[in-house]
Amino acid sequence: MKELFPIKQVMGFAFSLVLTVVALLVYFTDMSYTVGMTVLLVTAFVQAGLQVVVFMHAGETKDKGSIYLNIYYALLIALVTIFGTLLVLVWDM
Amino acid sequence: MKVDNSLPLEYSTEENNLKILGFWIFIGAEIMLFATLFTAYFTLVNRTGNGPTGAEIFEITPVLIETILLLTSSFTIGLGIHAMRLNKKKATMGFFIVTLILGLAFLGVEIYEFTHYVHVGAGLQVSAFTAALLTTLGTHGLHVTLGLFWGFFILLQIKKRGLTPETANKSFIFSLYWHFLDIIWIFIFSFIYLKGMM
Amino acid sequence: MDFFDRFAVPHPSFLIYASMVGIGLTMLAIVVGITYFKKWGYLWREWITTVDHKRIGIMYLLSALLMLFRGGVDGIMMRYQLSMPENTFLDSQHYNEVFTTHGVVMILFMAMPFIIFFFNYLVPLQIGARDVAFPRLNALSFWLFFMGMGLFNISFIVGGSPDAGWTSYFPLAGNEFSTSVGTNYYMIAIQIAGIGTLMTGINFITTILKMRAPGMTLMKMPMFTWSAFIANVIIVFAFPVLTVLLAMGTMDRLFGTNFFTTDNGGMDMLWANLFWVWGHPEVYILILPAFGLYSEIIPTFARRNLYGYTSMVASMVIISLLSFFVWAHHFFTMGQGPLANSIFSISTMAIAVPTGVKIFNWLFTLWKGKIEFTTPMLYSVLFIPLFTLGGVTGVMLAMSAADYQYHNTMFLVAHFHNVIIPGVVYAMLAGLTFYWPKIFGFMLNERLGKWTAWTLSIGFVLAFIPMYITGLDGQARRMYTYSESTGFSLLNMVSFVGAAIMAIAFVLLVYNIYYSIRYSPRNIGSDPWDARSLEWATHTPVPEYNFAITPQVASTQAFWDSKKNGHELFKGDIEKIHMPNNSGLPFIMSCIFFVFGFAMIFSIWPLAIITLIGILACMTYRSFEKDHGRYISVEEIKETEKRLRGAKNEGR
Amino acid sequence: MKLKMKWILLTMVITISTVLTGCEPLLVLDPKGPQAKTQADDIMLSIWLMLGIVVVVLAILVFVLLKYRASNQPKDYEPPHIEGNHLVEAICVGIPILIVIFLSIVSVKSNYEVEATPAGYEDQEPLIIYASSSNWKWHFSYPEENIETVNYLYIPEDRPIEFKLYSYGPITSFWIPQLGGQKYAMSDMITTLHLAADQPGEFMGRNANFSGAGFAENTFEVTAMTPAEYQEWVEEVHETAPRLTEEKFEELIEPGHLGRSTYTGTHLEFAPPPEHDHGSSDTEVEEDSHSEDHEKHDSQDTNEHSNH
Repeated sequence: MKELFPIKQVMGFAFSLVLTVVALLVYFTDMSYTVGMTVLLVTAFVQAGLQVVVFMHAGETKDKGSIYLNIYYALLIALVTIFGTLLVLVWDM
Repeated sequence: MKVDNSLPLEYSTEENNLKILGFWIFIGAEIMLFATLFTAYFTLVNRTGNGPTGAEIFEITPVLIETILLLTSSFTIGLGIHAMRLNKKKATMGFFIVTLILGLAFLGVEIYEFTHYVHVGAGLQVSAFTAALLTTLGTHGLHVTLGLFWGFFILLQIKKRGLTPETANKSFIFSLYWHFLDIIWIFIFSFIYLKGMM
Repeated sequence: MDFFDRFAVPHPSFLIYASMVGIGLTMLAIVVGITYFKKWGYLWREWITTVDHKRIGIMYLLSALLMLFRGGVDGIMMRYQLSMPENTFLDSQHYNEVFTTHGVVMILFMAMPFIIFFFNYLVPLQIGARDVAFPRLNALSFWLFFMGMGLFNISFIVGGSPDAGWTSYFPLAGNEFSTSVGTNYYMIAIQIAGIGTLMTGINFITTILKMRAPGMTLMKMPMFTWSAFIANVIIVFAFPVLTVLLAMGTMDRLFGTNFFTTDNGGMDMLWANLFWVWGHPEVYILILPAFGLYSEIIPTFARRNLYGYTSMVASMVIISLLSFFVWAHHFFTMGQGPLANSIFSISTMAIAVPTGVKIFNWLFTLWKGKIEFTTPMLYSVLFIPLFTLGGVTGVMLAMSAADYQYHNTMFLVAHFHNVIIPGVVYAMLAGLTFYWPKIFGFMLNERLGKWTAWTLSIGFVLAFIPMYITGLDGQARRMYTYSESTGFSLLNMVSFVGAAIMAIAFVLLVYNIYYSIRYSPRNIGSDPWDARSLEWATHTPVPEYNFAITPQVASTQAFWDSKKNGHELFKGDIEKIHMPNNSGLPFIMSCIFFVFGFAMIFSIWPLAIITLIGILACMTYRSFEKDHGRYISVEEIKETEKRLRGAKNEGR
Repeated sequence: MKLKMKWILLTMVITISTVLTGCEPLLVLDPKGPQAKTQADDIMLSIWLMLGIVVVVLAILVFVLLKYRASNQPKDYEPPHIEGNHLVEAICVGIPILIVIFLSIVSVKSNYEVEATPAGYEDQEPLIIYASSSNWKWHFSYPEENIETVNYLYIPEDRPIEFKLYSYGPITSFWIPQLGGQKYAMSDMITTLHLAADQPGEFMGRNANFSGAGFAENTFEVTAMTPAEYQEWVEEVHETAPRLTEEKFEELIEPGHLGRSTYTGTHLEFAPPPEHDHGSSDTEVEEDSHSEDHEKHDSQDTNEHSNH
């Protein structure tokens, strides 16, 4: 039975629960907008990275270069699209 | 077909390797798909027209339940793949079943949430904000729904055909999909719900 | 509106009725012809169910050529309408439909399938692979594209064409101002074709990353394969934006949401913004493969290797990133402040640098060469100055303050035709002429080909250069008429003459194909141009399995090395080859998609739900299907090789 | 054959350049105000610079084509294998970068210029005119003078003018080529365009952004006049023009084409322009009334459309 629960994944799950709780502090405590957003950004991205590395085994084959490049590229363009759009349509209107 | 026995089943043939890399690239496309939805959401979040704002309609309890359900299901599907690599068919199927049940529960809570929104006057047609909110959540929900069917079919195939290079490959790809949905949910949870209620 | 009223064309005219009759008769003729010659079985077995990348490529090519003529007729109608002031050939509504379909057809249903034809036909051959990574997905991509195209093209005889421009800016494209189903066609047909294209992107990235011949590292890939790789990367990251955007547009039109409406918080600017987040990278999806083709053709006929391989690759990688950083230059005048405009202005101009590097590399490839003016080379040589002109006007448009004057004028129209025609269309024609012997086993007539290239260029210059001038003189784009007093008439007449000459060029192209089918010699061997990369190393016609033995590669021009430097391409013995089975599922599923799209366009909900279930059923069937493909035996391969080699020796 | 083509191309270039510099100057290159002047200068500067690039590329191309064509080479000539040269490539990157940097500086500077009160008029109070489009007309409201005109615009020369643009319907683009570039008018927000005329004259103005069936004729006339003449016109309007009522305005914005007309009073009083932020809660009340207002127009528009 024990071999079905590898320590790495159990720890990963525990850590993701911790991150969720930390993110929840934004709701339960009174933070400024900047601090709150920082907390959310950090917890969300750490948790996403955790999923990719621990659960999705992104780095286990010789294709890992392609896989990581693919994710970084998508992430970069996603961020450019989001913030570029906000710049054009909201912040600099 | 060449089968390389030194590798886990899901990587054991050339075709399987192609499929896994192809699916990763599909995930890249999905990242952009959800990024576009987030773009629309962030742009329209304050354009509530005559409808309610996010802070007025969001409730922490169902959201928290959904988050825990999906996080746990992501954990169990990971265990399922681990069991598959140990070539334990029963355990694999067990973890798959747990995952699908958790997913179903998630979907149930989400449906409750949607009816709640409609009930408090935040239906799809009310304002640009509600349209963007419900479309973003709905797209994620739709992915989960499709995932449930897909996972169920794979489960049937494992039961019928055992752990072969094909079924193992499908299961692994399904697990990638499921983890990805969890990642998207983390972002929805953080930047739609928590930011909206902050 | 009454249920059946929606199917009627809202603004019928003689032209539309005539095309209805024409289309009806053509369809009938095709069906009767196929039945008479008993070709249904052949069509089903060899084409409709095929998963062979070469055949799928040819079907893309046929679609593209068909759409080239449809879009071309639209174009010449527009030029004729504007050739005289107060012309009454088209009324305003009809003109709006014509320029909308011209744009959509030319970009999405002509240029896209044309480049995907090249991806399909060339990439596996250039990297020495047996097929693409997911052959059946490839068939599905094609059929989805084809059904999207079909759906879009029936719009003008059932229910009316879209009329809000190919950009379909809201609120003009919303229910409030576009009451007919035309814009529904736009939303749904492009969506279906777009899903197909997205899958093409995933397929080719995987193919190029994983299926290269031994020895072919990334930096030893032929330049066209590199360009295809980069273009497919852009497809994968740009097309999801279109998917979401069209879904939101569909919801606004069919389900009454308020994304882009004028009230309840809707934001019309969001449509324009997201449209160009996809739309600008789309331009580079089209132009990069064109650059790739030129990078194959120019070295071949300069008899030299491509100058600056590394910088060519680097410039494309940079372009692929920058193409996502510049979209707002399509709407500098939308009211954002000087800061945002400055950022996007600078990033736009920055793209000129890598593009310039490519131009100089082609020039230096010619340097110290031994240049032969074949038809493909003629197109490439004409491309360089004409495209440079288009490129530099692009830099002019990138200056946002000045763009306030160019925006929405004929200057802009001149600019983008000036990059797309010499850039993409010339490349497609050059590539088609270049690869024609590989695909069909005979050459196109060189003399007619050169006449086509020159006629096209003269027509192009006459048709589009005047627009730069009328644009600066205040002629806005998309005007269906103008008055005598504006003084636009002379230059618009010149434009029309130019368009007519371009039409003649395309007629020449068709005549060339006909002439060459009849008279061209068939004994040309497998390498008639004395070319350099792997696709020429196999037989003509290319056998189903492409290469009997997987080639070994040691440089960027493996075939050239084998011819001149004694490099051994095919080492080892023939082994049995694993090939995928044909499947009717992609076609059937796409047909259901077609009906689903039609049901959505006309809001026939029961049918939409039934077809949606049908689509899901197809996917389920696929999930449970066991298909391990088949093997081609060694004997069969040897026999084929013997037969083909025989044909080749005869030719040599 | 080849020579003939060259001659044709040459004649074309000559024709084009004569038309460009010819008798009647092109509207955009014939500025009558400081903003248009800035833009025309930028355009001419970039044309010359870009022409230089085209000439260089063309010269290199013609040179290599003539020098290295196969018929000019010995039969046994084997072209060398050349990978590339770092110095040459650095030059090919460096020079375009310098050009781009130069143009970027020009572009950014002009950006801030055209988005501010026109140069030379900073000390004057700008005249504010609300220009709103409806299918397919332009309505000009002069809140200061309490005047509204349809499809024509009178402005005083030598005074900065601040146009506040918005639309009853599709996106339109307000453009007077000789006074300056265009800007979009949209239904849910106001955009601002700064223009000025530095001499009297009559100018063409139009909607440049496609807005449906009546788009081609969606034009207006602009007359710049001396301040005295302008004052005279204002007074004349106040004496003779009818008052703009809400009913009349509803009638005016119905889809179709109209000639020129003049009113006293503006529609801004009963149909306030969309000068608000959709999000913030403090403007919610105002927004509500506005949205209802909008809905009324919209339903009318739709009816009108389906009647067509």
